[in-house]
Amino acid sequence: MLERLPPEIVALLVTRRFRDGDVVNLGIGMPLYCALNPPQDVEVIYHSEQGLLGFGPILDPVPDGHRLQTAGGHFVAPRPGMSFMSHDASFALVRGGFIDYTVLGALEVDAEGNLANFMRPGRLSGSVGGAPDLAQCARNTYVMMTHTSRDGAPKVVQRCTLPLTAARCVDRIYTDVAVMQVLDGKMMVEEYAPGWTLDDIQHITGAQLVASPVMREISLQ
Amino acid sequence: MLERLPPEIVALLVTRRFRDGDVVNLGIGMPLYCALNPPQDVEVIYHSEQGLLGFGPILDPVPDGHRLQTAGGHFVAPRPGMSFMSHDASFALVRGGFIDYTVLGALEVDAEGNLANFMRPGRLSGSVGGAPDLAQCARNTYVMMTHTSRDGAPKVVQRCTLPLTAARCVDRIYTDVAVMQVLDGKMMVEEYAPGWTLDDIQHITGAQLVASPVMREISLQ
Amino acid sequence: MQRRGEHPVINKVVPSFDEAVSDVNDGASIHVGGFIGPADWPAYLISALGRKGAKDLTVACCNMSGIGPIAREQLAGEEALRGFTGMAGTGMDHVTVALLIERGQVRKGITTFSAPMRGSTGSAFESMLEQGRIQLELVGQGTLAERIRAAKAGIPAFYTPVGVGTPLAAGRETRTFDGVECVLEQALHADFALIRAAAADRYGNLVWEHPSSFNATMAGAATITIAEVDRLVDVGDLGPAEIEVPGVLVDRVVVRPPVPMKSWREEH
Amino acid sequence: MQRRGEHPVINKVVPSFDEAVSDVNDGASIHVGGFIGPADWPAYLISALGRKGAKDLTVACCNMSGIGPIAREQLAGEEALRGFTGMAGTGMDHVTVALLIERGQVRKGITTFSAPMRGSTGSAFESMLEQGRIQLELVGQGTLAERIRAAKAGIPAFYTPVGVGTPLAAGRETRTFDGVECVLEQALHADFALIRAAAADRYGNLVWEHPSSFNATMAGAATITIAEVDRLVDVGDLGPAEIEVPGVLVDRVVVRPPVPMKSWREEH
Repeated sequence: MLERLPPEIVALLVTRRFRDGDVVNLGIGMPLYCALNPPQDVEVIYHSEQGLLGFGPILDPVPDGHRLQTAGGHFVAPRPGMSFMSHDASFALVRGGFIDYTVLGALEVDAEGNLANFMRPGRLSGSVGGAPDLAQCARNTYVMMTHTSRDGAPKVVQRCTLPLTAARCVDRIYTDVAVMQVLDGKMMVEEYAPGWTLDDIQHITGAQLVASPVMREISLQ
Repeated sequence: MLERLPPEIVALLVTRRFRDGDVVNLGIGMPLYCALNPPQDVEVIYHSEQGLLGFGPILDPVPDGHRLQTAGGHFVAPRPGMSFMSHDASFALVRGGFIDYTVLGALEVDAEGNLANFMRPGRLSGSVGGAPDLAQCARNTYVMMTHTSRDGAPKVVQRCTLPLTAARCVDRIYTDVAVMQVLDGKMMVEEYAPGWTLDDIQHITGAQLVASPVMREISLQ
Repeated sequence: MQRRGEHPVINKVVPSFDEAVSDVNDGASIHVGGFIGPADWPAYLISALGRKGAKDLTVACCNMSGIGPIAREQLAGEEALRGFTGMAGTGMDHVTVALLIERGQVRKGITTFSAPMRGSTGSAFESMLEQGRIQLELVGQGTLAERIRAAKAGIPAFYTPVGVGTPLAAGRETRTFDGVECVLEQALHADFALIRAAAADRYGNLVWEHPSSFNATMAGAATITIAEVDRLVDVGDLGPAEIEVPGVLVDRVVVRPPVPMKSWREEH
Repeated sequence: MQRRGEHPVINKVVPSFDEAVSDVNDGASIHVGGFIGPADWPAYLISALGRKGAKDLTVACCNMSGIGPIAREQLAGEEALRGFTGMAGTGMDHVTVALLIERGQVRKGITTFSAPMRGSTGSAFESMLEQGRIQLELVGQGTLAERIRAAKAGIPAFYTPVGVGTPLAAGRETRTFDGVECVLEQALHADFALIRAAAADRYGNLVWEHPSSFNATMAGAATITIAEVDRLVDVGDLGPAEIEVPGVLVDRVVVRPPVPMKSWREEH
């Protein structure tokens, strides 16, 4: 049985891309792990949908009476340089291209970079939040999710079947078995979990995989 | 020789329309007289284009180092309740219909309520400022001007010949001889300067005048 | 400082929440601020609208998922309803727009969240939707915020690249600008906006001490904007650069009592 | 407070005005803040751009009327050029975009004022226009502000009722919404924005103590936004609700020297 990476490790693969001054929005679901262990050696500016920019780490425990929260509901510390604004100003930043990285959970992602993450199969109702704007307009849209669903079905697919949140928007997918770049309709494996081969990953993937010219085993070095 | 009203008196006719809480933008030119002698018994909120709302009276003399100015360049006093904003937010208020009265100067106004005030005859260049937005979007667009130009030509005309600032926007015209309501393509005289008849006014007007059912002599009572 | 001594002439302060919403009739369209924390919701205004009972409302609100206080009482007893002070630890135990949904007052919701959040106990909205008793217009947060901002800014419609090729933009016209396909979105105006702010003066000038979220965005995007505030201050106490929403966008101000809010059941 | 002690890792402060505008090349499009008072203009940045001499610029600026310092010196001698401190009594004796116009660096102006103001001594713009040496796009202030705001907000185009039936909307598409005829206006982005603010921190967070006018509107509406500020403060000195423009919209910050600005002739 091949081992899958724990989400804490996947999060490190994502966050090591952040550079000083990058503006980052972390979605709910698995991207939370990026927030739980933010990179310590770079000065990242975290954005939250309701008009919060540059907040500090998640607080645990939460001091009595503390109100500062992210859109995901986590209580966070204030941080020098932080600023507040309205929802329209917050999404003017998003649509205007001022978010360097958004990391979103997903139900399905496909080889065209389409993202489906707001409506579960068989439901009438959805939770779309700010994902359409973030996915479409961030400079880098990353998906972070398990490679397969709880019942083992592929979440990386050739063509999404669930309603799309945003079209042709995903740049990279970080799963518990691989890092894939979505480029020109190809799903290119850049990194794979230790012990896994391209064939192993292809076996649990709904999209045709291609090895990136720089494909290598995941390493935290 | 019939006497014309001094601008100070015309200004009083305009400002007596203001009620508590009204938001008022006063243009450059003759509307300045409204600012020089603001109504004392109502709480009017004055708007200035560059993001200034609720300022106080014009200062004369101007204290050394004082910076607070209107878009017309007059130094004004701060006033409790005053607020500052950006130019886009300021004109969101204008376009959004939050200005109750704008009082603008004009080169020509016509019976359709068209306003021409940004380009003098024979010029290539203009001064349009915020007038297109103010004239089009204020709840009440008033023009305050001399009834005729310096060379005696009518400024109240059947159809403007100068480039329009805004179309079908003027509600009332306050001149040194009459107050006219522009309604359904008619130029209706509501008030006239003491001693003047409708015929006298018609004689120096380029538009066909109609007596308002409530036409009366101007009185400051 | 007031211009006429003891007699302020602009005074938008309304003495009670019930009076503030007394002219919200059946069929009205309403913007409701609030998103995450309890302290960002106009809880008293929502409760007053629940008491008033106006029906067939069209409500735009960022988050319409979760359960209302009635279902919550049934689930967890009255204790879960206490502590509406908007502080950490209260979780979802506060009055949100879900109250109006579970009381059957809402005909249509325009929102970014109608499904239950992961780990939450349910969504009144989704139950009503399955029963065919409510309509849903699901919108992304950026488009919702910009449509509401457009309504107050006198912009009838605008183009955005967001939503192209998804069901969220179904039925919208598209057009390409600089090689990017965009959809045409229309301004979203309402009859009433119910919002929450930290402080106000009698002019209706508003300030926040936390992100103002949809509360500031909705101010002025309705015919009547009603602000529920934690405290009233004198005119002049709020500095001109500090005021986030000028009073000209606000029609009514109601001040929250300093004591914790009672539960829906206690009060009715 | 900094995350890594003595070593700030985000630092947008540039040591000189000349360095701040060093990559403004011929043919660049530039938004320039400033409108009425001397203290609202990025005077040092404009002077630096004058020294750099970049030509064929497309400049958007609220007010491009008036005369520049060169003509003013000829008219009134050097004394009229002193006192650039932005205080009352300095009148129009300050560096505005007119400097770039009279030096022939501007190919096209997008503005709300190109003609001389009543009572002023002239307009460099109008002289150039009569000589066929500059192009004019005259725009109302609301449409200019909204087009620039649209550029930073990712809105490629919007409809407005302003300008319909006037030469200001000549050539624009029109469309009727709710019975009101509107024109389609497009976002106005630039390569550089030169703006002025009261204070900044090293993140580029900006605050104003007076109406921020086009200075705040233009922040972020260009590929590179450069802010000229009266003073630099520590990160954390500006409160989160106080910051009007967040640093993510600002690329470079340059601090004005505390001494009065020299005249153009004195310096060159």
